[in-house]
Amino acid sequence: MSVGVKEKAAGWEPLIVAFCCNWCSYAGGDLAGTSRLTYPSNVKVIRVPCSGRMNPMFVLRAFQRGADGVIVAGCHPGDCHYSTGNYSARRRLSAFKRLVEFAGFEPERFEVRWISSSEGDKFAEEMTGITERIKALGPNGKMRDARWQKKA
Amino acid sequence: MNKDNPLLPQVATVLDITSETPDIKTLRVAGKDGLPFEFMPGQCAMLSIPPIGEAIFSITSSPTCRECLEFSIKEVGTVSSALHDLPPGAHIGIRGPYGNGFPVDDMKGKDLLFIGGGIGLAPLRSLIGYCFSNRDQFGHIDIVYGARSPADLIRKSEIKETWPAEPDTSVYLTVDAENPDWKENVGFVPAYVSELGFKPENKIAITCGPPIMIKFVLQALDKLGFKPEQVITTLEMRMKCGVGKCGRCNLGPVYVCKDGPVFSLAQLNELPAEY
Amino acid sequence: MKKMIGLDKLPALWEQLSAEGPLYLPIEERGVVCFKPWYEGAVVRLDALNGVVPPKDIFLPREETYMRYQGGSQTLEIEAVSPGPDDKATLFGVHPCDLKAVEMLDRVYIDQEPGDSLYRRRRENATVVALACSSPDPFCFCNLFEVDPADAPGADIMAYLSEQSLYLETRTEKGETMLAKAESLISDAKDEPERPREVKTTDFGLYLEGLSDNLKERFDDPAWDNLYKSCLSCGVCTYVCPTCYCFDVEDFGHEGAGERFRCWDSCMFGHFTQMAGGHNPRPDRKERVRQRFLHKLQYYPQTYGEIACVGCGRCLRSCPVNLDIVQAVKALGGEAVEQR
Amino acid sequence: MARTGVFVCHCGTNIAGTVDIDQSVEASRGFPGVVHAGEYRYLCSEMGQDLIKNAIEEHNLDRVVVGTCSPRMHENTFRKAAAEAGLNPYMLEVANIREHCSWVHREMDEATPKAIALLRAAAAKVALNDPLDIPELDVEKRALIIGGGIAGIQAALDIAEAGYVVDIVEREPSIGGRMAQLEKTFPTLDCSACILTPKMVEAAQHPNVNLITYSEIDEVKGFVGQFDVKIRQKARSVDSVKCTGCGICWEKCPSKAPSEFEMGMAKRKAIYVPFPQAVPNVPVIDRDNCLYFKKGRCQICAKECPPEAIDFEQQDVVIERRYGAIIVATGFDQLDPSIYGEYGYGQHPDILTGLEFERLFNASGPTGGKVVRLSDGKPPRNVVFIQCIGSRDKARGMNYCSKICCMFTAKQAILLKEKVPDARSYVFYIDVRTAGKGYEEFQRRAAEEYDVAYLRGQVGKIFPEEDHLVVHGVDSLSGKIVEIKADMVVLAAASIARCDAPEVGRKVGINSDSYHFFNEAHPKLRPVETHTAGVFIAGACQAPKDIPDTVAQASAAAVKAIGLLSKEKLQGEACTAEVIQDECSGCLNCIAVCPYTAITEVEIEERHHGGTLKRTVAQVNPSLCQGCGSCTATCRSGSINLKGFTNEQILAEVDAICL
Amino acid sequence: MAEKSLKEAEKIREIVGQDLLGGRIGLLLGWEKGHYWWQSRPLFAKNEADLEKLTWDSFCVINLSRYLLEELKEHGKVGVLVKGCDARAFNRLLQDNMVARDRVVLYGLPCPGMLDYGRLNEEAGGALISISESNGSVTLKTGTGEKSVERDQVLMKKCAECVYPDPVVYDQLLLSPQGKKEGVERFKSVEDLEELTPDERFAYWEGELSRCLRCYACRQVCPFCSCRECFVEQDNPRWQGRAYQPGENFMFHLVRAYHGTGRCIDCGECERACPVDIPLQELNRKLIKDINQLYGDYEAGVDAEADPPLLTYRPDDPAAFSEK
Repeated sequence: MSVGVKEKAAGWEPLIVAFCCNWCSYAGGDLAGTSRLTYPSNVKVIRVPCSGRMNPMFVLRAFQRGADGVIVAGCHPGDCHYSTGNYSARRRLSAFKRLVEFAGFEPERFEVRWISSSEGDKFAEEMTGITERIKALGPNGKMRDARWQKKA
Repeated sequence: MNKDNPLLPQVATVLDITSETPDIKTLRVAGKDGLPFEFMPGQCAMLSIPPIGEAIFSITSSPTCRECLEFSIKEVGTVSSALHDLPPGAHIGIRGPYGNGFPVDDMKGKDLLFIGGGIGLAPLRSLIGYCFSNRDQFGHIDIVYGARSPADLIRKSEIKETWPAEPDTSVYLTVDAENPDWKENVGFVPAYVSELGFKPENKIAITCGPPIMIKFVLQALDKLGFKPEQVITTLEMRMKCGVGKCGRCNLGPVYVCKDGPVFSLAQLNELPAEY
Repeated sequence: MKKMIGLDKLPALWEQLSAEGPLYLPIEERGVVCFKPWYEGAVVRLDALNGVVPPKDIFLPREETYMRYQGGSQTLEIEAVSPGPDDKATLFGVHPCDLKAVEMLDRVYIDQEPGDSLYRRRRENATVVALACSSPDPFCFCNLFEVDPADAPGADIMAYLSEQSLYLETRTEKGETMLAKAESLISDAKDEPERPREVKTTDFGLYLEGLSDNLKERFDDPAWDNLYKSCLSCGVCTYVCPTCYCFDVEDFGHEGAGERFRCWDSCMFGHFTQMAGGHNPRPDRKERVRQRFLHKLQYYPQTYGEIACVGCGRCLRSCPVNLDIVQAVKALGGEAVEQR
Repeated sequence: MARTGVFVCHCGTNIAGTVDIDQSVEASRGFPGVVHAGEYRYLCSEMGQDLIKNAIEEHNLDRVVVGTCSPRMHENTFRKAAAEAGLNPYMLEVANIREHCSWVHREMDEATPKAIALLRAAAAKVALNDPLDIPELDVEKRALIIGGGIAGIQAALDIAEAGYVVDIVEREPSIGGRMAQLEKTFPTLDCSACILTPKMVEAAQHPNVNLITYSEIDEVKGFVGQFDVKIRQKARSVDSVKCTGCGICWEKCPSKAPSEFEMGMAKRKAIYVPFPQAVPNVPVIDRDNCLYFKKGRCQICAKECPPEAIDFEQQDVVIERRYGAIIVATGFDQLDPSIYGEYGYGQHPDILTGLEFERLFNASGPTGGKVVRLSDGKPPRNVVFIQCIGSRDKARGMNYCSKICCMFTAKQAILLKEKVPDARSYVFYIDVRTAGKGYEEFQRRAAEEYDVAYLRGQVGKIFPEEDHLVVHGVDSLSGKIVEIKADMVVLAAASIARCDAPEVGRKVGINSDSYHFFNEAHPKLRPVETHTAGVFIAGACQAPKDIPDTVAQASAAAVKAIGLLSKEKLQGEACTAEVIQDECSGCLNCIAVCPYTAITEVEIEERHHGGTLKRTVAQVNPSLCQGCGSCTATCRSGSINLKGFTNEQILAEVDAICL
Repeated sequence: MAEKSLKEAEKIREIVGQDLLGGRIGLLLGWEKGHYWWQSRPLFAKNEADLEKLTWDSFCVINLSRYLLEELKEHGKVGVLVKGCDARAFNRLLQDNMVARDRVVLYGLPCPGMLDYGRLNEEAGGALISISESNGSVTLKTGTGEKSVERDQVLMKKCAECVYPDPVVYDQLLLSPQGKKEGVERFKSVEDLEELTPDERFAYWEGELSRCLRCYACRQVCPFCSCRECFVEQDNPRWQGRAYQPGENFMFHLVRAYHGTGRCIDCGECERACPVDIPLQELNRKLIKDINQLYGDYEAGVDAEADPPLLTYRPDDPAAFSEK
């Protein structure tokens, strides 16, 4: 049974994968850094050019490989560097988020946020927020492939 | 072959890798103690790089070469290109030998005509090497080998220097198109075979190469009077298990990995032409 | 020696048998009956006809890891994984057609060199309880393949179901051993078990004599041009077929560690024969449909002397477009009227 | 197998303070494909770059990972260094272990494992990197300016002076735009025509400027340096070459229609020039109102035209031309205040908008420059100005300030006093905003010297009573209800985006804010650029602004365009999308989501059962593609991939991060 | 068999026969009987003899439009019999640029809904020999007698939940329309699942998907799955592993469903084709329901001109996540 991997007691730390668009959210993350704001190191960022680049399969792959939470961050609607990429992303990821929730993922497991390059504070807040929510939720066993992190 | 589970590879080491052509490299592979296993010319082995996967390759070296196996591999898919990229000393998985190999006993005392094209020389070379090592068991040896261009010929020093120097051996090289650096024949392999006009008497022709070449070589040999029993070729199909079970290389009642890959034209004529 | 057990005691029997190892039973989940390891509260359907999926996966699992590796390209280590002698499974309630199909797989996986140790171990370790079949459905045509729905010669125990009891007839030592473990639940059969007699299935008007030989001439028969048309290229027929046994090999993992497994594959998929360089000897549905049917009707018989079909009817029930082996045989001259 | 080198930067203590460098280097040595790992205090320094370059040579590296600050900081620096060592610059990935790691985490045992994970992901990605080429693009040395108002004219003259040919496309028959409608300009009270007309003439006469009036943009394709534009030149029905602008035709024309230029307050003829100083001084026939076009008879203009310039058969002409740069200067509209019922606009002739009122001062305006009531022709004694009609109105979703109203109201109040000395002006305002050189002084003068009463408050209702208008308002400072008997009411209607701005934006490929004003690329640092390379914006199409700001922005846009046109070649985007045609099924969904129309369909031939079949697949124009990757996410089969951010690379990063 | 459907079949044969034999179409896609009366299979009719086999009854459930993908490679012009769902499937293929409208002749067959042999059997309660139909009811003949049931009770699930029984696109309508069905509660089971807790829902899906054989019948039968190479089969990148792990099961099924966002025509063929009865329609319908709710009503396949919701946007679109 893959549900309910209970590692929580043994000093479990969640793994959060954050896909950030290069122009806004990744830069927002940079600003969080330059402003020396802190957020949990559980969050690890993968840079994508645009939230419109996000193929939902990347999210599912992260869950398969052991991510406890996934967040996609992009420019605010209207501010997309590529003008409409995040509009497409909003529809795609909304449909996809509902779908993964329907499949049994808790809504907290997969999130999308708009974070601009000037919102370093928001970046830090959101990353802290998702980490805390995932910590409260516990480890994700859903879709997790037990074979990935198994040492031979 | 692993006695208990024939699917299980052993670890082998890639001794070195040499570039033959822009897309063909030769890997020399050794097990813990020299040869990973005994084999006959024409047999194949499964090479694997976890987690990329496995693929089957014909053994290029002669069984008389005792220190390692050689594989001349053309880059066509994920496994072959990963093999190309390996550094010397890399570990890979190897299992085998698979397949029937060439009917060496039936060839004894006969003249042999090898007809190869491009990477198709790989399995032939194993047998050619075997014949040279047991030279007295075979008659005259003719080798016709061709490729698209001089750069696409593999084993350049052997085909140009070593083999022609062997006793009672003729080597004929050809390339598809004129090339300023090329002094030998220009033309397709089948046409060259016809032109050279080999006599079928007491001769066995062994051919391997791209499907289109084989098709015309078979026609050429037929015209020259070779009977289907005198013509031997090897088939290439997708294979996963190597032991006649997984189903990919099933051709009529045979499994190419186990019952082939070497077939006489007579045998081939009995099989569905789905290769 | 014939034994019997009251149907009310079956749950207790399941519990006991499953203590020894996985006990595969026809279990219904959400309306679908499949062989599954018994668990507390499982709905066991001995009365059901063949489940959707044949029990071949007990010996040739859908997915089976046989190797683990670790270390990168500089330090590769390989370790074999295989079922141990303690992996003793019990297959309970398999119908004669399915058991005959398993025997057909035995020839490929055990008899034919080199044998497959993974399969062989599972098979040798397993105890098979066959269950007589009394009410075939319109798609059952096992009679045509000399299957007696009421008797499975290869079983360790042959079982018959009556209204109140399950009769058990041990055939092998393995069968004896198994029953011995459940002695307290089982009693000697006082009366002769009501062995179903003369269970007749349809034959769809097929006549198979000489078919395999005749097919040698029909590789290029125009009948193939019509037959394949409706095929969707899905793998239903192969996966529900008890005599299909193709598999794929794949690695999972990363450079540091991982495993290699084999899993079911289907000759109906375009990728099945696709070579790395792009060439595909069976590129279209026509070649693949032909391959599958000829394998059943010509190639397998050429090697093993018998058509690789047991008339279980699964492909007739499950094919989404109703393209099945009966239709193929009819199209290829296997119809009784044509031959007699 | 990749031969990757990993280099970890200390960045002084910026990274080394929280990330254990030695441990990171050691861990990197174990990553797949890594054959060398090193570290340095400041990798971005010359010494640091040399270290990388030397290692590339010494260890025969074919790809590089740099663990350092954000790639947005120094990715280019390191790419250049890699290129100098003979690598393709794209065979390098940056692991952001400063901004995304050492600076946001405090503890070393927290930051170090994360740094290692980020390095591992970068190594996994770089192993799949392919060398990429930066495409070089030609630049057409010609600029297009959309809109012939003061912004367009200024930008055109600047570009023309720099030596490049520039076309102005103007929708109206004449250039001049809004500024031509103005009487005087604040805060200097120069005559608007006196300063604009010379510019218009200069534009018309400049050898590098082409005026394409009475024309609109049909289509813009292409990309920076090579925009292919279709311009629809509407049929003027007058041969511009033959016409001398003598004016006989519009004198004789029997048919009249409301003048757009006069805001409908006066009539013009069916053949007309919008205003006397029009450039070009060539009339157009308004075919909707021309008797010949309506009824098939008349043709008086043609009969009277000395040079026989009238051409009833003239058709719209589509000019196709290539441009290197585009400046959008389409200006603004004035809100129609009739949407606010309480002000009674449209119900009474003496309730006017600011722009309408402006025309009353103009000698060629509807009243010949006399400020009189349109209802009875009497000069107004009491005039009430109401500010912020549609501006700063959160309730109606118009949050912004129109910026110019406070000033033009003060100007008009002053002008009124000069024309009608006994007039009294009342201004209802929310705030008076006079930021600008000389603006505050100007407004003060209005209040103090021209007897303008400023009432802070709002007007609730305006209704006619006898021969005047009663204005009901609240003075919010005193809290008293104010009632003014007004002879005229002037509404400072908001400046709004042109109604067709969204359409123009779509055609040109630039986006707008929620009010349809075009978006600049960065509100502070790139105020005249847009997100579409090679397209610039100037003037009130970006946001309401006054003339000096408009002219300044126009010159700025011109400089950007000149900078672009002065380049021999442009560097394109290397990370572009690419179709795997073998796999592409030709559903063309990618075309629908591409923001740059970079994808087109193409027919290919394919072997099928010995014959050939034609089928459609997608194709990316790498010059147009900007590399957003939206197409890749819409392609279900992954048949379109984004170089530099391929599916394989992103999956490899995910896998590596999750180890 | 009902006399009505025999008459209808006769009429269909006559009309399509004129086109086929007159050379207007090179091939007609229709249905013929299978081994038993409750089975039909696709018919690829090229000549008069083939046409003789053409059938139209309450068991012509198989969606034929997908066969166009292959058949148009062989024939210049192909005729297809289309029920409501087949016609929507055709529109789907048209929108995906998979078929040329001018090379297909669509013969519209307003569909009364197809009958489910399993349900018929259940209702019969014994060995079902034959059925007859009249006026919305079905008479079941068994060895022991006869029984009448409402037609609605024995419809295929996908037909009972069908909203558009009439073809939405056709060249010729061969029968009289049934009319759009109102009040079909096709989202009921989705809503029921939405009521569960995430863990319950996951357990539900894990159980259902554990039966998946990866036979890909759902994909192969689906009019929205027209990729030349499905992500499942790709080696580079390997999106999907071949293993029967729960995660891999979810990967396939969630992505399959997601790829149908705004594209699934709700024909239910996937679920019908599934040999192990995985309720795939619930996944598809969840997306239909949510897309409609978020981005306005859209019924894929009904109007080939309407923009599929994932291929367009509005700046003021709502989101299923916080946009603050």
